[in-house]
Amino acid sequence: MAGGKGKSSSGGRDHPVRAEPQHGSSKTSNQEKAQVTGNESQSGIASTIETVSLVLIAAVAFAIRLFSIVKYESVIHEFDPYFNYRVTQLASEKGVDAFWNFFDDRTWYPLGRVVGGTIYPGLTLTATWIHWFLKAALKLHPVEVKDVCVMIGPLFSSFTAISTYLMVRQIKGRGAGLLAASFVATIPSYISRSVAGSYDNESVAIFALTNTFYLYLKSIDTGSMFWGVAASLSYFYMVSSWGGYTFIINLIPIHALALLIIDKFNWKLYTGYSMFIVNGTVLAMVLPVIGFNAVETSEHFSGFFVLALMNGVALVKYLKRTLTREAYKKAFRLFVTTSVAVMGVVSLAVITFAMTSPTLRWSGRSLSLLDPTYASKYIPIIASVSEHQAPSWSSFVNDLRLAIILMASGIVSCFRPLTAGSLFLVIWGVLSVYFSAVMVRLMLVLAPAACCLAGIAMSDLLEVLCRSYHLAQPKPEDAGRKEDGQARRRGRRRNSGSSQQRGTIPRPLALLGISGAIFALSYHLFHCSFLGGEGYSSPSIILQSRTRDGGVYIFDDYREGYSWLRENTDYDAKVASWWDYGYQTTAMADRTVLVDNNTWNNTHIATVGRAMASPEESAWKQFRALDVDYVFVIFGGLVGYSSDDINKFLWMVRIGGGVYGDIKERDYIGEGYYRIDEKASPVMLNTLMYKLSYYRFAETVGRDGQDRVRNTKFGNPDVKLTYFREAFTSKHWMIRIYEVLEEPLLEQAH
Amino acid sequence: MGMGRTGSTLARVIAALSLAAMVWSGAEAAVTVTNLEREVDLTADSVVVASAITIKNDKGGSNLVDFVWCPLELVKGKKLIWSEFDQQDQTGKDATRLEWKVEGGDCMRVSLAGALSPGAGTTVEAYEVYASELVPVPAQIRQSDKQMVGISNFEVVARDPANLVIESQVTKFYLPSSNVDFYTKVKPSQLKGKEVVYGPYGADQASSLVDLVFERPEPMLEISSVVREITVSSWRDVEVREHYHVKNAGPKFSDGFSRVEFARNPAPYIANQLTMRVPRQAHSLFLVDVLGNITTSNARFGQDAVEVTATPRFPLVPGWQTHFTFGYKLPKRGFLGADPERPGCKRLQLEAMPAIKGILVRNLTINAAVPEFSADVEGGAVASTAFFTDEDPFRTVKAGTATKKWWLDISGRPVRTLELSELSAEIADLTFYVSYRFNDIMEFKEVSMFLAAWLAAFLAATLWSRSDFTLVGPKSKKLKAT
Amino acid sequence: MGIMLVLMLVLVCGQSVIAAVPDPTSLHQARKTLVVLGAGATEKTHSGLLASLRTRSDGHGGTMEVVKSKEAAAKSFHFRKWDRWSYDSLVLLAPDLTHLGGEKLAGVVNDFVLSGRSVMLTGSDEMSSEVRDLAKLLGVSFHESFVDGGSKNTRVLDFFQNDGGHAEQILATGYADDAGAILSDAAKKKPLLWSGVGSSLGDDNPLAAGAVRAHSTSFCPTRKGFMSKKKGMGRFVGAQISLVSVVQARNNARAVVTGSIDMLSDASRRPETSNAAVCEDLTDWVLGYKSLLRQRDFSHALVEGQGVPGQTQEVYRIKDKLRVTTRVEEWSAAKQAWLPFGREDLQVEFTMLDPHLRKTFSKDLQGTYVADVTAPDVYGVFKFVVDYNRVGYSYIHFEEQVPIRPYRHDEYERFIVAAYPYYASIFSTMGAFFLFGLSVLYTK
Amino acid sequence: MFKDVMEIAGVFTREYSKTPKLLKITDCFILYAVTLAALQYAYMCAFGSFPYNAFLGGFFCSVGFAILTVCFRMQIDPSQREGANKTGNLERVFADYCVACVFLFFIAISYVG
Repeated sequence: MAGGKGKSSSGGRDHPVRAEPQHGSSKTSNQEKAQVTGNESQSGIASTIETVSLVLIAAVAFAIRLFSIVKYESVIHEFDPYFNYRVTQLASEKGVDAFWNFFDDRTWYPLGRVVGGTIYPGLTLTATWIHWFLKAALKLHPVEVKDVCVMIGPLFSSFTAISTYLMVRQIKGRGAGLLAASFVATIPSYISRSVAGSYDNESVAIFALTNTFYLYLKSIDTGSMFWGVAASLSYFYMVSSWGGYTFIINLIPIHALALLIIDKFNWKLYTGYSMFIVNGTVLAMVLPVIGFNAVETSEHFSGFFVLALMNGVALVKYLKRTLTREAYKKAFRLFVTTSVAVMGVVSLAVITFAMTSPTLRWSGRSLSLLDPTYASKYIPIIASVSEHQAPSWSSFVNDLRLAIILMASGIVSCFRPLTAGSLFLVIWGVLSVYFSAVMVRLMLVLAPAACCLAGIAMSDLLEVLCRSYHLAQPKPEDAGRKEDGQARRRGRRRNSGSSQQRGTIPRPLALLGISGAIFALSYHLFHCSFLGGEGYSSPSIILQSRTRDGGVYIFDDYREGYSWLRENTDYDAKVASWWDYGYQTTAMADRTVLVDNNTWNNTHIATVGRAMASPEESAWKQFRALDVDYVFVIFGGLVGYSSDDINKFLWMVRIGGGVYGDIKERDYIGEGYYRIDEKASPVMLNTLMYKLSYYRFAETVGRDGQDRVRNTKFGNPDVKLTYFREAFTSKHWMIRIYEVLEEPLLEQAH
Repeated sequence: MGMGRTGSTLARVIAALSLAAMVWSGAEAAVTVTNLEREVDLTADSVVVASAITIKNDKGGSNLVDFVWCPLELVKGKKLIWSEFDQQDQTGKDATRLEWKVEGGDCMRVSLAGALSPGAGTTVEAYEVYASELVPVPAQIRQSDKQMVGISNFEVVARDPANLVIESQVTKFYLPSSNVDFYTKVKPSQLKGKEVVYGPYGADQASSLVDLVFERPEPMLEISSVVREITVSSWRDVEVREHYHVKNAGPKFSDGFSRVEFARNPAPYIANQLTMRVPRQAHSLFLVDVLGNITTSNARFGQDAVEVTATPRFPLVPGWQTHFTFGYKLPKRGFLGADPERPGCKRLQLEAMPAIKGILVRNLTINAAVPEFSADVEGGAVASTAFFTDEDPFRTVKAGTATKKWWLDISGRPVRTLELSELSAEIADLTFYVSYRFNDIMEFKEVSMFLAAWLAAFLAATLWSRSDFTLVGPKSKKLKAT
Repeated sequence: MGIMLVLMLVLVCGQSVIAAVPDPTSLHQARKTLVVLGAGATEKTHSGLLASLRTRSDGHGGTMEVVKSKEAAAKSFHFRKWDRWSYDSLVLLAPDLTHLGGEKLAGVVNDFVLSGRSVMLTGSDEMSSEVRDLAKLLGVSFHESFVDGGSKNTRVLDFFQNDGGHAEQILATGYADDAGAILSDAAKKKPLLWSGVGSSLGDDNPLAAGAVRAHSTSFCPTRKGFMSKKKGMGRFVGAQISLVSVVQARNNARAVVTGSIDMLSDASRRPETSNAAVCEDLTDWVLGYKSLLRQRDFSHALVEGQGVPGQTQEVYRIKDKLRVTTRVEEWSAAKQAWLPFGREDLQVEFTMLDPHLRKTFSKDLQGTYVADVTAPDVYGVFKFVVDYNRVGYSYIHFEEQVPIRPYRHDEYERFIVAAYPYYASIFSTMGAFFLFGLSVLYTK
Repeated sequence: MFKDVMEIAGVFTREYSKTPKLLKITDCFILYAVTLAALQYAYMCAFGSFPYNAFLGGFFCSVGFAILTVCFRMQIDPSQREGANKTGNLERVFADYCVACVFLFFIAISYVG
């Protein structure tokens, strides 16, 4: 197995190295493309170069995400993917039908979870089918589900590159397309979600996103119903793979609305849009996880609203054509009054309907998008997730790099000329900037937009440069240009012409500019591959630290603890921990958990939070009531692993306190702020969480030793446990498992 | 116990047989054991009893060619998993491996190397291995305690009901440590150092069972099951994967496992390392479990073998267990060759025991898969005695066939399986063979498959490129028709 | 029965220390009884009790040893080695005993009980502090007098319900009504002649119960000036005083604790008292000759619902009808066999977090308990819980986890009449489509 | 007011009579689908929305068909082809239309169950 792994990974190692120069070459070919699109419609040679460079870009997109395998091993990375992995295994063993009816009785004990109805099936089914294909068709029997899951990310990011290319080509011609594709292939913020082993919904969703946009734009460009159907199908895939589909279903109506407003309505737009909305909605409703939400929650209303509006406009236009002028005037007045009335009624109905639910029928997450302070006010669970926080500016620069810089100019160049497609890009860019500013997770939606805009900007730049370079030659450059009706072409011709008149920069400067652009691109690439290698490809379950002599030291405690649970506890044992580790425990340790990362039941999570925040005896009672056999905590105090349970503890208190009155946040605050040292509040020092974390800790670091995360002494050095027994503690104390003791056989008299 | 020794003695055994046959006479000669010295080794996982039996062909005029030995009568209620007999020749320099066969449930008829003339005597060394009988005493300890184990009901005054008179006998117990908590006293018996000696006892001594309880520093590891998957590929190397289930059968900790305690004084009976030895040609070794690579392992490539020392994910505390898979590849040459017995057949011969040495194996399963489409496959254990064959008296030996799908297999490749139980480290090493007939043309299966795949892809591509205007084609025709 | 055969074998070749008797999974395997005689108890004074003990243990195929407290205390006396015990049940008629087999009494007997073995502990007004501690460990605290000086032990007094005017010779009639699990009705007919140190049980102790409690006129002198009105002295008065306490640990090990060794003596075995009967019952109970239950063959199967009726499934669907059956048997020492349990008050609960339904079993002719339940309309991981907890009987607590799943996606009802218009509309639309298609194709 | 309506109607009918036959047929079908949708909505309001998925299926099926047909109509309407008509001939359009419709019916039925 690992023999195979070794091979593939070593392949992975030299691949990027080998790929980069080629990538550079693909860059140069990109410039040729830029000017080719400028100068003549495609010739055979150009198209071959184009395909080759596209393939290379896809290869790079694949290769640049393999660092994690090279440096660590082919293993699933974060928390959530472990659930996807587990479900995929089930689907590939028991079949898709079993998957739809999967009632998971090993999580959310004792409630259980109906997985089939609450999961976005796109990712897992994709992986299942790929695996099945590899086995059945290609006869690669030893390939395991895990390997497929690990490779999904890179595979789909190369697809994303291709679909991005297609989309941007649709809008702004080939050069822009290739550049955009190369940007998207290497943009760090996307790499971070799609490295090999990050088997997460986003990794396929982004492909679905770009693909949907491509097909939609194509359909409103050609006005063909066929493409409309295709677009809605790809939207269906998006819906089935990520909750972020709401972005699409809102972005597209907004775009359509904008087009209506600037009076760019035509039958193509009508066809494409209505096809998309109708088919898309019906398809979305087919999914159990969406179901009636597709017509009931406010996220989806905008689509119908715009659809109605568009029909109105169509009708008006039709009347205008058929009726005589004065009749039309009257009719128009009439129509407007009635339609205004109707609209008023309808919107009133909708609003009342929306009012029926406290959140105006917005789901919590999207509400927290519209009102950034919402989550922290009302839903501590959502707020507690790190990726729902607002990002720092540095992360913008870090994750988007060149793209964010070029984005602005990209928007500008989208306005000359303003086609449906370019308008779409602009809206997408602006909206996603806002969203990503609210929620770091949505940086992912911004990334492709930024790439497309950056690609356009870069291609325009290069185009200008190359043209001015070519102008020096006597040969008139717009020889081969033929008439073609497409608005895009016309627009391009106009602006190229204008740029030609607008006097061109002297040749040396042009050369300088070109070389500068090349340098910028290659630097960008270098930076991205560096980030991809260093920053984003370290799994969260295997931690690494550099030793003084430059070697790597591996902390494998998570797997140590999980495998201990798996081997040495009863198969039906119930394991309690904070919800972050739920998926991993069910997948890696194969034990029943109380709560997991699918935070659908606030109360149950609060129960665990409360138990963790209670004194030992009452915690014992609570856990006994829930049939808990083992409790484990993550403790970083020995090796300075900062994302441990003590640091998450305040969230447990908040969430627990949100449901149970007996937990009050202020009791856990010592002298003004949250602390665990001598000044910590007695309640804090008495909680189960504290005791389990620091039990016998003093014996290793000494009574006045330091907690290496908090960098303080710890409040209560000698912790005694009477109702819990230390069952296992991993090598670096990162995972500490305790046994919940039985009731005593005899009750003593006192 | 060397393999060489086994081989060298085969000829002698045959000679002995023929001789025995020659001098065979109907009348059974009476035998007396003038002296019996038994040395019981309790240091290992399994109980090894090495006894020097000095027999004398006393009364009776006929020669003595064989005698009946009943180890299971002498050692009550223990499970015999291996036994062999050697006879010192007069010079006492080198020994002859004696032939024996099972007689009655638990006795063996041992035929001597040479016939004993009346009155003459000789010494036969019996070497018996019994499945582990050590039990932790007490069953639960604290982590700071020592690990005490005991053996119970051992007969120190051997009386063979069958046909032997034992005139004098001594039984020595070798213990792993000098810390002996308890031993049943049967005069004369004494404890000196790591040794408990019972006897010498005369013929009139009453039979008596003894218990011993003593400290055992080493972990009581056992491989409760190991499945060895050997895959012979027609192109690549021989691939071996061993799926282990190892557990520590020692006394459980009543107070749980404390990392502090373990760091302070790691008790020697907590197994924190496993060593594996594979042939020196082995390459691309790996060690994984369900959760992925077990990172903490390193290999030393020695002259005669590759030695891998692996640290399990967690220290194997008494009562804990772990599953993992160890795999490596071997080049074909040296292991796979032409079958000497069956012309035109290839024969793979490998060591049957798994890579982890020195630990009792409760169940061993070997699945040897040979390339797809290879015909009349045979396989089994290469055994010099009754052991490991179908008539193995002391263990179940199951041989079977199966099929397995591997890289680029269409129908699956034939597999020979062999299941053995109770294999101790003290057993002379044992080899496994599989032999099959393979048509070399089949070597090009993979290539042709690749070609086929390529063709298919090509066709698909062309079809796709055509399929664009098949969309309208028929309809437009229909329109034309109308 | 198999267990018992094994046991017999072990007893035959029993001189091995290591292969000693395993901890009894149930008291009916308890075979080897040790009786320790000490201060105030000799073969003479307690011959009646000893005789009855011996006849019973012989009759039930056990063995019984009687030793003096002195030799029992000695280190040479082999009571336990490592975790191997040489006896299964222990009758301590030695209030002065401080050590057993060289170990401190309280500690060793506590372990003895924790290993699932039973003990009968008798105190008296000259009992040792070890006996007190042991009683405490078992959950029974003997009264202590706070009389300045003098011994801590002080006898329970009753000036009304006593024998011949001796206030210390109590005639107690406060038998607990435990449905005969411990005390037979015959024993309850007559008063119990009792004199010794009273004891009290913690209110929050679910394991201990008073088999015989003192009369309301009884009290324990705690200070000069007998009765104290001080709060908290209540447990020294009247029915709060437990004369004979029975304790059953959660592993069903049993213990009888009484402060009166005279109660067991021949002297108090008079026709007008029920001491003989009470002692018989108590020893029967503590030695596991009576009220010993075991539960087995728990099974659940589908009656009607998704799947094959009568079949046991891993997972059931909501609103399935299920049948739960189990057997509960009582050990008959006389027949040396497990016989069906007689009582009808056994219940099964279907629990997720808290019981969703509770059903009383009904018995069929073979003595099998049967209950039909309907799975609730809630999915989740449920548990069947059988919990039987009556004074004197061994506890029965059994749980089995049974997930209840929701409907599968194809199990919802389809083709609802109310929806026919919609279906009709769809098909008519399709028809319209075809018509339209034709018309398009043929209008040229 | 009412007069205006009448007048508009008159003008409309006059103008409309010019439109080719095919378009008229198309309009009939559009009307049919729309009324069907309206009827279903009324039914839902009247008899409660118990088999909600069935309602949605039927409703969207009709609406979708209507809108598809409108699209189709727009594409084949000669008066609406501003400039050169790119998207092929009637056959191509009709093929697209068929694909879309079949697709729509398929998902609608699968959704209804």
